[in-house]
Amino acid sequence: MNSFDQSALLLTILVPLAGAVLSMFLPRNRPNDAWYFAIFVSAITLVISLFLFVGYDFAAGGYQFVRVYEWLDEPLNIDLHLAMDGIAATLVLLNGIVLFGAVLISQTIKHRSRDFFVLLLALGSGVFGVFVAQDLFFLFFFYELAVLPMYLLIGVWGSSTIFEADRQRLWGIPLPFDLGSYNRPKEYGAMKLMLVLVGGSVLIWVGILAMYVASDQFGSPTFSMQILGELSKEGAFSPTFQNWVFPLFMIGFGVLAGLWPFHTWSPDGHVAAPTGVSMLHAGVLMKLGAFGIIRVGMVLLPEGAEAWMPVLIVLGTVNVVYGAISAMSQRDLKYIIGYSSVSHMGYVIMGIATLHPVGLTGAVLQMFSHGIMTALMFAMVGAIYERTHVRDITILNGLMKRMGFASFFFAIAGLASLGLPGLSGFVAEFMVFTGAFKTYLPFAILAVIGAALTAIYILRLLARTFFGEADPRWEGLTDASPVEKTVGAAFVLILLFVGVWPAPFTRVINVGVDSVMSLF
Amino acid sequence: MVWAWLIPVISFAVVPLIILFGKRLPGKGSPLAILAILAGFAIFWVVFAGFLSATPETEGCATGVGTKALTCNFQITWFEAGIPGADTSGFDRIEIAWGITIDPLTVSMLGLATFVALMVQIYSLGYMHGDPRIDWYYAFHALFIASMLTLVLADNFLLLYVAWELVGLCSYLLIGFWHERPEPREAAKKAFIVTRIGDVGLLVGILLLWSHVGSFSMSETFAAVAGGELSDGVVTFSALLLFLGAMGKSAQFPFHVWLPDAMEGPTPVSALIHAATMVAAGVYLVARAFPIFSASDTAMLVVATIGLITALGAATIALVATDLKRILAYSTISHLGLMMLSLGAAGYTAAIFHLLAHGFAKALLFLGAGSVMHSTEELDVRRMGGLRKVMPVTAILFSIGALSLGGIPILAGFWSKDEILIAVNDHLNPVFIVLTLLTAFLSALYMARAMFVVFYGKFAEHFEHVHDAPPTMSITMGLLAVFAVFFGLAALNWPGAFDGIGYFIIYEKGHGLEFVVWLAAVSTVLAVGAFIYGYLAYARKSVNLEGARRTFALPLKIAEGRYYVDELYQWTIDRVVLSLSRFVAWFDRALVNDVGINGPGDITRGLGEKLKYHVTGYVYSYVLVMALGLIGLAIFWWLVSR
Amino acid sequence: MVPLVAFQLLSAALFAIGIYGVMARRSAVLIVMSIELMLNAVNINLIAAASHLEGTGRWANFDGHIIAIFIITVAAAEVGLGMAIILRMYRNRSTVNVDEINLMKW
Amino acid sequence: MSTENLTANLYLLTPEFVLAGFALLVFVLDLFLPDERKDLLGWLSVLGLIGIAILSIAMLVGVDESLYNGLLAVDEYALFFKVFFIGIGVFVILSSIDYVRQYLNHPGEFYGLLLFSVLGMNLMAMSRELLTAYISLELLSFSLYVMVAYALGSPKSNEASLKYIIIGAVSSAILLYGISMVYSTLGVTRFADIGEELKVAGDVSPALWAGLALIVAGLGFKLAAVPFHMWAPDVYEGAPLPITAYLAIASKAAAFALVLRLLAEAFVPVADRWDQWQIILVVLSALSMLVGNLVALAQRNLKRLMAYSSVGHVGYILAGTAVLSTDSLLGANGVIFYLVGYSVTSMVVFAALIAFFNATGQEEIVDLAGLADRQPFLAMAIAIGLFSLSGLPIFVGFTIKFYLFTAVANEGYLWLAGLAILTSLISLYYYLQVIRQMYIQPALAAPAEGGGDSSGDAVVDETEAEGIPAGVDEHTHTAAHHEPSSEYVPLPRPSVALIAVVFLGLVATVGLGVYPAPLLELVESASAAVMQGG
Repeated sequence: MNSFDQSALLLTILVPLAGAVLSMFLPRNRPNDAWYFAIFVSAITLVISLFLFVGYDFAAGGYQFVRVYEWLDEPLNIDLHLAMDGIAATLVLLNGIVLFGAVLISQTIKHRSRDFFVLLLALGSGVFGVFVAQDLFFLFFFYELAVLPMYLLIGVWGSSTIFEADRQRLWGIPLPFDLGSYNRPKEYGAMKLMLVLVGGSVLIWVGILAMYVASDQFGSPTFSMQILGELSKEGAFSPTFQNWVFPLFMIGFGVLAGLWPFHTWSPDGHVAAPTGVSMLHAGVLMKLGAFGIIRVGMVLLPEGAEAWMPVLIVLGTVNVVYGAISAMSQRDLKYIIGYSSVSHMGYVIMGIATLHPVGLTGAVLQMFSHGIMTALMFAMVGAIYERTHVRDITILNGLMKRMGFASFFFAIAGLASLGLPGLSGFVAEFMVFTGAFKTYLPFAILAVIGAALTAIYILRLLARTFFGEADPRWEGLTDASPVEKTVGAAFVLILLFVGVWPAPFTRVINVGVDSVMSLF
Repeated sequence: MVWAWLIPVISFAVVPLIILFGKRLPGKGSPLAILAILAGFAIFWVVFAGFLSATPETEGCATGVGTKALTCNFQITWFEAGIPGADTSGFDRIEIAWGITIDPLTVSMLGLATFVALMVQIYSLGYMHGDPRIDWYYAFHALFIASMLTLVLADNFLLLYVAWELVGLCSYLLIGFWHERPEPREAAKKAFIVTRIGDVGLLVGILLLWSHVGSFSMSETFAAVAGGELSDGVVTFSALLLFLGAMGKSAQFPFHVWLPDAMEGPTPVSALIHAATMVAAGVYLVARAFPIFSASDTAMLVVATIGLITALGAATIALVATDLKRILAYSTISHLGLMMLSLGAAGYTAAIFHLLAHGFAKALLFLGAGSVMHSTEELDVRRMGGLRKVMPVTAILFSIGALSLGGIPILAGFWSKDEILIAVNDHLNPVFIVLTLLTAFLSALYMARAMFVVFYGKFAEHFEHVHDAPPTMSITMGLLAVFAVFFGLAALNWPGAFDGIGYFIIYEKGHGLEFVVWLAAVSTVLAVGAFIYGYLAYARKSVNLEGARRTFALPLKIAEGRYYVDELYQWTIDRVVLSLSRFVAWFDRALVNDVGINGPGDITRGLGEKLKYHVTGYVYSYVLVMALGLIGLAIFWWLVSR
Repeated sequence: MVPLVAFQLLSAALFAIGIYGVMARRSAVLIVMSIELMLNAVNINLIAAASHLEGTGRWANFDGHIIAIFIITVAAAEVGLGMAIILRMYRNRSTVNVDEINLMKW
Repeated sequence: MSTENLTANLYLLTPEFVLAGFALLVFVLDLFLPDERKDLLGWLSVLGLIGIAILSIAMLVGVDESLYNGLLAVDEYALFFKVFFIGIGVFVILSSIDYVRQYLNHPGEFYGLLLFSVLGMNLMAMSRELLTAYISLELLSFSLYVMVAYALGSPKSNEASLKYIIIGAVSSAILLYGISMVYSTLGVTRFADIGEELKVAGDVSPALWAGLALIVAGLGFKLAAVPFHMWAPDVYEGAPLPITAYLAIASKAAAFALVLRLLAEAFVPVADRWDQWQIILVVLSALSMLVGNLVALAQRNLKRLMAYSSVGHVGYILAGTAVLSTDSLLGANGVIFYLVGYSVTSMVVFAALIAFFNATGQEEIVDLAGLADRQPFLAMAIAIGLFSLSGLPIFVGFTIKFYLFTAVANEGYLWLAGLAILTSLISLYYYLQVIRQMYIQPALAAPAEGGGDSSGDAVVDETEAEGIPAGVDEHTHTAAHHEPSSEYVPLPRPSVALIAVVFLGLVATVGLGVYPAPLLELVESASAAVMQGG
């Protein structure tokens, strides 16, 4: 345990944060400097997160790289207590990868690029913090920090969508509503995302306070999750208490995980957001929610979790099927991906709700796999959009001819998302199904059907957009830039790696899941 | 024998090579793929020999569950999930293995797949000559055959499912290979989605079995089933669910719709994937999971019935279809139906036997059709005729395939079909045997039709310029033809060398070639009769069909309309699925979002707008409010202090 | 002697009248005068209380008187300041009617 | 009532005496300085205040005494607030120098009055007796009345001061009436004595609770707590911008300093009654949170917005005062910590707004459009300040809210904490609207004069963007953003003083947000002094 080991977790948080602060002093009008610097910073974080993931001793298990920094003593008792278990290790790695990819992809940001990277790095730092914080105060602190930059990131660098679909007919009868038309200015997307997510954190905050107050009856009140965990092991928290506090965490974090019916921020937000931000947000940020449910909800309030899981599994299944079905009739590339994220986060939620070791492992692996997959999709859509300024799949077509690489990478990501064996998506979803089969059979079957629905809209998307004869208006298109190729290739390799040899991940996740499941 | 895993792995290995460097390799990497499969074919013989010499004492081998046949398993752990070190039977941990199993079924499938694949890939050299994306073509081919071989080698259901999906993907990619044209694009999508629906059943079935057995390993599952650890309900359900997957892949009614459209792909693909190997995977699955199926009479009956319906229906459509490849496609469906029927009738050996025989013959037929298309660029049989003049080799080889499949004695098809008839006759009620015989007759008839219309009768003049197939194509067809002719002899007992397929591919106990004279006679009569009638009707045109057409106008129309199954599907998708999804999308935006999420926000803002008017700007109103507040405060204070 | 409550009632009434005046009057000047009324109500209350406290004779507790004196001073200052501002208002807007003084509202 | 201790430790008041004298000095100097040199007065007062702060720290650390037979306290608590108020004074003067030069006459009196008001606030923090409290409160108020009216030409300023003084006078009358009631029933006016009397008093006579209610109402005006808040928006809007800042930050803090001591010494010790009376403060706080934040949603004018939002913040702090208790310092800490954090953050926002106003003379929200391009530093400062006010990390706004709400919840008012958190969510919306103007809306080519409701409505309408060909999105439409060269007029760089204020404020905002421990130690010593000592 050398000094670096000890401070590695702190570094994951500090390096991006320091990077953000330093970038503020870069010259304003030289976009590339900001970009290079951001690459430099995110590369360091990537290395650290890799080190952490590899350095995590899955044989020993439990919390590792523990470090406690005094922050506030009596009467509040808050320490900056950092530690990482198997689950966190995986997600830390995910964040490292996606952050790096997002920064690379953001080469195209030229306007106020310095501010952009400041916010992006701050976001990354917040995400790291949530994964490794062992104190409710700091968990929440970083959680909010991760949400904070989104408004500006989307509002300033995002893009609005105005989409008039012709009136739909059902059985030949014109319907009273436009089924497909929507009008989503970026301000709306940003504002909704911000308010809904912070709204979720209102519940979380109340829940945290409730925990604090409840722990008051047993010695000094505390925010330390370790102590609270001990207390709940000793049965300090009455079932009634758990039953009303757990939903606060379940919904509060669930909102960020895209839990139905609080998911609508996610498609609109992701569509409005610039590429890099969509990658980070769909790729990593949504995982914070699921992670929070596990780390705070399940670990601190096991009985409440057991009482509420039936509800959660229902919602998760709704996510899966509902998301897939609504994705089917979308015409905007990003909306399809946005809804598919909703659908895929459904698997994560289901896996959590199974309270089954295999299902939970699947949920965590799905977080990782979906993170990479959806980030790749957004990256490629961004590449296409940069060139065509169109995202309507009824207008796009035959891109395979003009943008072979982009199309190829996107196709791989799409196949991963429809759960094709050999790619990461399958292994994860399969584990979720396995867990669900043992616990909630009917919902498991629905979820499997949902996976089949995914195939429908993904194939529709591929067929419409990439295959076919290229429209002359795409004559002049250039293929993905070197940077985009690098990111795409790297992510595709990760997808393949996890799909073909998931053991390095599962063995790490398993120990984390083990310690969580030992409470049930 | 352990080295069997090399067979797929080699082909897997060449895929990335071809994708990455194909453009720079000679022949755009096609030799690479062919060499890979050639190596696979070579290793197959090693494995075959090893297996024949293996005994239950051989390392890794044992007598299979519910069968006397030898089964050899070799595996290494792939990944595990759940509580580390927990007992898998406690369902808290799953352990998935890269595992191969080698038994007669596997061996025969290996042989068929490697051989036909080899033939087809060589054939493609000529057929796909000059295609700009030939490197991708061969990459997909290599990927397909690798997955197919994994599928037959897999020793646990999950690995099987993995391969199962991958072959589906390759079929998708190869059907849509010419994606510039809309039809292949749609056909590919259709194929993937329809099979995917079946796969849902398969996956659910697999997981259902796991949730009762606690393992994905086939041998353990079979052992559990044989040991009666599972309730009959579970067994039946899981069998049916597995069969759902099989129906999807093997294009059984009502999932057969994708196969005819799949003919939009390059013809060699149709030969390899949609005739010989992949579509047989469904049959293979049922055979592989036979311990489960045979444990449930309901399941068996369902399999048989579906098989019969498919066989009969497809045969009738094939009889009226006008597109050469579609005729073959429907005949494929029909024969797959026969195999299912035979399995349902406990005709395990017969089914596999027919699978192999049909594989060779149908591959041959498709390649023949391919060479016809290649030279004539024509598919509509009504515009063909007498082609034997210009392409004699193809004509002969095609005819051999047709006759063999039509069940003309001593050709391969005859023996296998006979076995099936016996099985049906023994295990199912008379209705089945009657209808089976009818199917047999029909299949002979449409084969005769295809063969005579295309190659015999009056020569269609506009094909003057047409010339015969290039050597790469004709040689491969020739080799296949040899099998189409002589493979049937494998049924016979050759003392010393090989005591008959009946003792090789066995379930429960082996038995030599049975020969029920009257059945053989009937089937022979039917087949020969069909061909004679076909000759008269289609080649000599001496029999006028108009009368028949008029009398059977309606059934004819229905058959030509392919029983309107496609229309039904189309309607469902357009009117039900898409409408539903549009509605959900609207619901999401208009209600969940604009009301559920925006609503509270708007209300709050509106509240603010209303509330702000309480600051009137008149100073006395401020004082008034202060005074009221003061009074309220005093009263409230008084209330709480008492 | 007169009971304390009488004084208290008187001052209460005076205070009420004052506050009513503040609300009812429209002229800023009169409003300021009503405020003076309120302050005087306070003074009465204080003096009365001071003289009645602890029932030990007339000058029992000086605090009330002191407070009253302070209040008178402060009130004077307040009026001065208020008048100055009203004057300025009259210069600017040539009105001291609070009905017309609502540039800023909501 | 022995006489020697009336003058014994009089020296402890040196800082106050010095301050008073210094203020007078400024008045006098004003007479001799030529108009163009008046800035010197500002700098002089800054130096003086700093000197006085140092002096009082040097003199009074660790002192815990009571002057004039318990009328004034000289303890850690008073010291803390003294330094705090002087600090605010310094910052306000620094940020108002340019403003004064540009928009106001008679700078001399301006600074002098400001110094007097600081003195008044210091005394409020020290006073332990109703009359003393009242006098020091009036000392503050009078200076404020004048300063609000300072923009002689502006009818708005004039109207504001008129309203302010009328409401102020009425409420001070109310306060005095309350004092007289308490005095007439209990016969005492010292906080501690009131506490003692309340302890022994059997049942509470109507006169007494009426009196207490009156006192609360009188102070409620100073706090601008609902329903005594209605003057605030008008006065904030009309007053000169630096004075608005001063009102929002200083006078509120001073009022709370007084209220805190009053509660701590008179009410909290009366355990059983305090449990009942808490609920009154709770109700006031809940009302303030709701009304303040809700009405702020509908504002178009920056000053009014800040006014309503400050009403909301008063609600939060009141919640903190409601949960004061003898056995835990959490509540008191929370209140003081919140006051400091809130003041620091608002200082940033107001200083930046002053800089913006100096450059443009605009104060509507829409006028901020495109500030991020026109003057990035100010935009960033305002954005950070508003994020902090809405309670997001890593800024102090989050830390103080978390601390305070924890205190509230810990005293058993979880629902109140919940309401507070919910209302902060509401506040986020209108803060974001401002940020949206600065960062997202394109800068107006020609700065629109005034803005007003019409352009205000425009803000709302823009949320429905105009039609664009199907599928093709607004990218080209927003391209205007993406070439920052054209359109906007860059603003002149603010003066050093302002930049210094903003920068220091930002450092404090972030620093306290990330590492508040040192400050909290001081806060604890202060709250300990007031809750347990005395």
